[in-house]
Amino acid sequence: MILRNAQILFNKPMSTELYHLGLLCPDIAVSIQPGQFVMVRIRDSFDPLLRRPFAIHRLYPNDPPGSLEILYKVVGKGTRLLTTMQPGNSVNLLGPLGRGFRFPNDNGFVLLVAGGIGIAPLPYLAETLAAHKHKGPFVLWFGGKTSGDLVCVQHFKDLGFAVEIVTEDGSIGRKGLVTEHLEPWLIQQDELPKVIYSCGPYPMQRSIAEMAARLRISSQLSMEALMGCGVGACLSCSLRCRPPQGAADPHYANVCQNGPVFDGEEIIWE
Amino acid sequence: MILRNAQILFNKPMSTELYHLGLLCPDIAVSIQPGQFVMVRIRDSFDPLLRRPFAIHRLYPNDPPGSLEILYKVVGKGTRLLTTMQPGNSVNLLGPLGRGFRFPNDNGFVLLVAGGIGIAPLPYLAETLAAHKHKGPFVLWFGGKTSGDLVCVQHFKDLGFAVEIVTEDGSIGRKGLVTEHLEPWLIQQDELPKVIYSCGPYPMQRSIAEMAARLRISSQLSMEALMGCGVGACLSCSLRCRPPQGAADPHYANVCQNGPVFDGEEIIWE
Amino acid sequence: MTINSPVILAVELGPLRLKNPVMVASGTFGYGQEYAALVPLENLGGVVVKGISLEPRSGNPPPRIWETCGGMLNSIGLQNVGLQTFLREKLPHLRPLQVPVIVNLFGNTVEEYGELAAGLDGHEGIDALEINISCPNVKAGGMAFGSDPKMVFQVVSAVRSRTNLPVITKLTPNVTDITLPAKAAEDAGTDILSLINTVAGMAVDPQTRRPRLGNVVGGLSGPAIKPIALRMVWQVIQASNLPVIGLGGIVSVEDALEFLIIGAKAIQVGTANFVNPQVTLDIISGLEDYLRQQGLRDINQIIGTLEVAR
Amino acid sequence: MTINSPVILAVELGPLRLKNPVMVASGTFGYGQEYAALVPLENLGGVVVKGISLEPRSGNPPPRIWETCGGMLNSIGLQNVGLQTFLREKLPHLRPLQVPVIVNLFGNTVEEYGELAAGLDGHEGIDALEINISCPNVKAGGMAFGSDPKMVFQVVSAVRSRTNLPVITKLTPNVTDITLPAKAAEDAGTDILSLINTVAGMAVDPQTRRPRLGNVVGGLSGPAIKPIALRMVWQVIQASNLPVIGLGGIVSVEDALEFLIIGAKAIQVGTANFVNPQVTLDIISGLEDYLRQQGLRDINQIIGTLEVAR
Ligand SMILES: Cc1cc2nc3c(=O)[nH]c(=O)nc-3n(C[C@H](O)[C@H](O)[C@H](O)COP(=O)(O)OP(=O)(O)OC[C@H]3O[C@@H](n4cnc5c(N)ncnc54)[C@H](O)[C@@H]3O)c2cc1C
Ligand SMILES: Cc1cc2nc3c(=O)[nH]c(=O)nc-3n(C[C@H](O)[C@H](O)[C@H](O)COP(=O)(O)OP(=O)(O)OC[C@H]3O[C@@H](n4cnc5c(N)ncnc54)[C@H](O)[C@@H]3O)c2cc1C
Ligand SMILES: Cc1cc2nc3c(=O)[nH]c(=O)nc-3n(C[C@H](O)[C@H](O)[C@H](O)COP(=O)(O)O)c2cc1C
Ligand SMILES: Cc1cc2nc3c(=O)[nH]c(=O)nc-3n(C[C@H](O)[C@H](O)[C@H](O)COP(=O)(O)O)c2cc1C
Ligand code: FES
Ligand code: FES
Repeated sequence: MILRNAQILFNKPMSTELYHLGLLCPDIAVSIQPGQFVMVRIRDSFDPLLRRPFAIHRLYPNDPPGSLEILYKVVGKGTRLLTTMQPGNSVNLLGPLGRGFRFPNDNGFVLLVAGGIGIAPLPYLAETLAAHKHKGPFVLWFGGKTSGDLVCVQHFKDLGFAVEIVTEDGSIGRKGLVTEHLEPWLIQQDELPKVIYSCGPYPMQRSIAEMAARLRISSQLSMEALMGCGVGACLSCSLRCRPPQGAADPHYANVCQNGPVFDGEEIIWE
Repeated sequence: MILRNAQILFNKPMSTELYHLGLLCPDIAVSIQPGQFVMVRIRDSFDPLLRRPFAIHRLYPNDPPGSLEILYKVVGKGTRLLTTMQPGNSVNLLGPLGRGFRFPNDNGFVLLVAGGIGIAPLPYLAETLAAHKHKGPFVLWFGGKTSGDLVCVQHFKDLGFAVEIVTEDGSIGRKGLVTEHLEPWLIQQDELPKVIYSCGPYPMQRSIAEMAARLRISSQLSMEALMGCGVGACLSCSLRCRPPQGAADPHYANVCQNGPVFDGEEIIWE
Repeated sequence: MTINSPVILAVELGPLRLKNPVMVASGTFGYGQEYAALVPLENLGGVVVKGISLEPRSGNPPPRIWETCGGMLNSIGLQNVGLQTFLREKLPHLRPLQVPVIVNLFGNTVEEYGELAAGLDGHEGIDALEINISCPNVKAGGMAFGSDPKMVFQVVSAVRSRTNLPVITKLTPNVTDITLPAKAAEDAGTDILSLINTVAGMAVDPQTRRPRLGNVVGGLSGPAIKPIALRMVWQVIQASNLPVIGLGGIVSVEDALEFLIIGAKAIQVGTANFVNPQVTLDIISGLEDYLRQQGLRDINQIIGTLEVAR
Repeated sequence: MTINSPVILAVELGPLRLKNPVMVASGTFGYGQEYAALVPLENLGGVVVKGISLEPRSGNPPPRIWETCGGMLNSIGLQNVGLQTFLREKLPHLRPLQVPVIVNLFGNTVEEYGELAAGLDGHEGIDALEINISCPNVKAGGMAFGSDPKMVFQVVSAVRSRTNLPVITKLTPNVTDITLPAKAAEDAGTDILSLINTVAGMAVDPQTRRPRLGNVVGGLSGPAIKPIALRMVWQVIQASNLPVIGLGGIVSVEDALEFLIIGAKAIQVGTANFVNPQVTLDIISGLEDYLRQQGLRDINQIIGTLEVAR
């Protein structure tokens, strides 16, 4: 765990709501794993007070060396403020934090699922999986409210992924929710993946976990919670989970420390 | 009184501590008088919470039309933050506020006195006095801790002012305090000014007022106080003053409303 | 519901009717004239003027304010022009305006409160009285009035018996259980409760090792105290049947909505006027926008609609 | 005094000696391990661990925190591993370190407080106990213990009679007069007072019209509350002879100095750890710089040196 100022390399709007933020932070870039996150202090002031958690979207080892990229969505005070930051300004990073995605040794079907801004951690995951030389197929299911939500699709295609698109308004791809279309499609495939990697809103994650249970495959779900510290010190970021082996009662896990990536079976859904 | 966003035109360091801030705000530029001030909200956040009062340093009617300049000294949270603002950003201004310098009809000796950042409101005052076609002489006494404090001197010279310099460390000009050197010098002059215009720290202002009383001339002193509202609504910015005509007890005047420029005789010094 | 459908913002607080629930708080808007160039007073739900006492008061020695993180401390010391000057010089400017004028008042003794109420009663242009039992920055007695339910009862009774105007009692947050003074004021016949006044606080200059305020202790206001205010308003609303005016740290329409949703019938804006003099106008139009966005037509449809899962 | 002259930061609080006055506050630094990669614990004046109860507690339903202006609300609900797991799994990591370890504790009844004190007594590696009588976010009893001086007396007596360790009593700010529980704790034999715990607060989501916290009400901490904390610490210092630990909203060396100047012998840093995990190290070196700049050599030369003009 490292605390560092990181210079802003770029801060580019992809749409009115989505921005790519490039940061120079070699110490964190060199050690962070897919699915892990950083806590960002946007500026040296106490309004906003708390750091904001963001996943690593991509690493750019050479451009310049030690740079990393965050994809963020403007939702409130902190992210709105972030849009005003310019190259040359810096933010303060705490990371790498949390437990990222785990990779089984299996070399087969790789399935990623993203809902909206849930796409954020997946490019780095996809690159890492592609580098693992899995046999494939490589598939990303990507759902959004509307076509503008669907960023980075070309990057996945370049990595050899087939990209299946779903939008709630049907403006592009299938119409509806990812979770409605994914299961019927999956059942028709020649083989099932061993794991589904998924990041998206809570109801989607629950549906994915339930589907995975029905199909007897495992799921690795990147979860969100309001966070105070990001390191396990404050017990703010609770997620109700099944008792760890041996223990009797269900307990609250810390999303920041025991996650953010959980096995769907660990979670007690509300 | 107007409330406006003003675009930053420039924000130039003159020294490590002093900055020239150029702002585009035609509505305020057109109506503000020498010695009046604006309350600046540096950014859209609540830390810092309150607006900061600044005098108008100069007006630039044509460059572009409606632009004005503030000279600020970095002393704390708000001014430190101000140094990070860039052309293209904007700040919010409330103004014109307060009662500025008054001009007697007399066309003689014009004497200005500045201590440190107290120079801030004087260029605009000097330009206005010069435009009044006073006979002169035109003299500025300017004191600082050290030579680096003495900015804008050339501008006064260009306006036809003789500039008498005093520094506490003697690094330039006379050594010591303005108030030590001014009185002996004044007494040697052919005539005395009718008014002394002065802006500087409290002890200097008190000495000036006392000297003016001894010499039976009047003084117009721009005073400072911690301010909440800047408009007379909160009663924060009190300065103990002699009772207004008719009233018996001394009272607290509002620096923001009854000042910031006071006649030295009004003030009850501590 | 289209973007222009008319929405109703009018609220009733017992005997007091307001065209909208957004007022300015005592001590932060002078006697109503200071911000008039920026805020047409008639657009406001109500104007609460700076606290008035029987005699003029010169207030505390400066420095009188200090900025803190998200807030400010003040120890104005209740400087005011006194009853007679208020009636003679300040009220005439307010009288012609179509806006409810609420006079905030305080005394040094129970009797003074009663006399003030009598002195203000019957003057055209005054729509309600707000009793300040809570100012924490006057050394003698100031703390005690508001924090002792028995004193609250006496003060409110004294005012109640000397006026026919609607009486608002403004509570101090510097108490263990805010429902006790609320109940006492209710028992003494107040029509409306308002809360919170400032929270007692302090600051020190590490360089001089002196207090930042001439009076050492002052009152904390501004967004920093909003969560405290909201909690106390909620406690009072659950414990009392009276209409409640919520205030403390409101700087935005979202803040105002929080107070209305928990059940405040109106709100007051204090410190935020200094930060953005037009904040009240922004809040009023923001309330209209919110209603439209929620598909509602009357602000009363959201007052007291907090959903507590249980 | 040159830039490198050695300065003395050590302080004594009755039976407790600290190498410097800067500790981390309970509940904001876990059990000491979570930030160890960034903060060498041995550099700190002391570590106060997360509050411990007799049995493990799973805490409140999420959401458990909400950010406010300059502060945060929390309703963790005193989640903790319980006494036995603490002794078995957490204490062994702390024991070898050259840093005073202070165990924060709370019970549901007076008896539980006593039992906990007995259960913690005699374990190597524990240097003091801090009694949390003040947590405002546990529904039953939590509010009452700290705000009723009689209950404070009972709780502190129960702990005092079952341990030989130095006893710190941590006061709640949610009271009318902070000196009353302070006196009660002193009468019951506490060695040290610490204050403040969080201020009860609330927040609402205007879109869902639901409370922001699962528990509705939570505790406000962070820089927003510093002026309140400073005022209460000052009141207690004037009313009590015991050493006082000041906390509440400290985020910088200037903040720490304010508490020391008014007479706190040590300070704790809570919420600021989340904002800047190395803030305690910055404060410690900032205290050294301040002493050098002031031409002093011992931190005790500034403790309690507030100059109040009068
Ligand atoms: C492990 C993790 C990784 C994340 N990665 C990304 C990412 O790569 N890109 C991205 O756009 N977003 C990501 N998020 C969500 C992101 O943290 C929030 O959108 C952001 O904190 C909102 O801040 P705000 O000030 O704009 O919103 P506000 O609503 O003003 O924030 C108020 C408070 O709520 C918290 N908050 C609000 N929304 C969320 C949320 N969804 N999750 C957690 N806290 C929240 C804020 O941190 C803050 O404390 C991630 C969240 C977690 C927990
Ligand atoms: C009428 C008037 C005109 C002024 N004109 C100028 C000017 O042209 N150029 C310039 O550099 N300064 C000027 N000042 C002083 C300037 O307002 C302060 O230096 C500035 O507010 C400091 O803010 P800060 O956040 O950097 O300091 P901090 O010390 O962090 O501020 C803390 C609080 O104290 C207030 N404060 C601190 N110093 C002063 C001060 N000297 N006067 C009033 N309030 C203060 C701040 O406004 C804030 O509320 C003027 C002051 C007044 C009253
Ligand atoms: C400068 C100042 C002066 C005040 N004067 C009074 C007063 O005279 N009477 C009163 O009842 N409250 C007074 N208050 C308290 C406010 O009316 C209000 O209760 C408090 O500031 C909390 O609201 P806010 O956070 O919106 O400011 C004053 C507050 C401030 C900041
Ligand atoms: C997330 C969180 C958890 C806390 N848990 C405890 C606790 O278990 N016991 C306790 O006495 N205080 C607890 N506190 C209160 C802090 O120790 C401290 O008194 C308070 O936060 C004020 O200090 P601060 O503003 O520096 O955070 C907790 C505070 C926070 C923010
Ligand atoms: S955010 Fe503090 S424990 Fe997870
Ligand atoms: S600053 Fe408010 S009255 Fe002067």
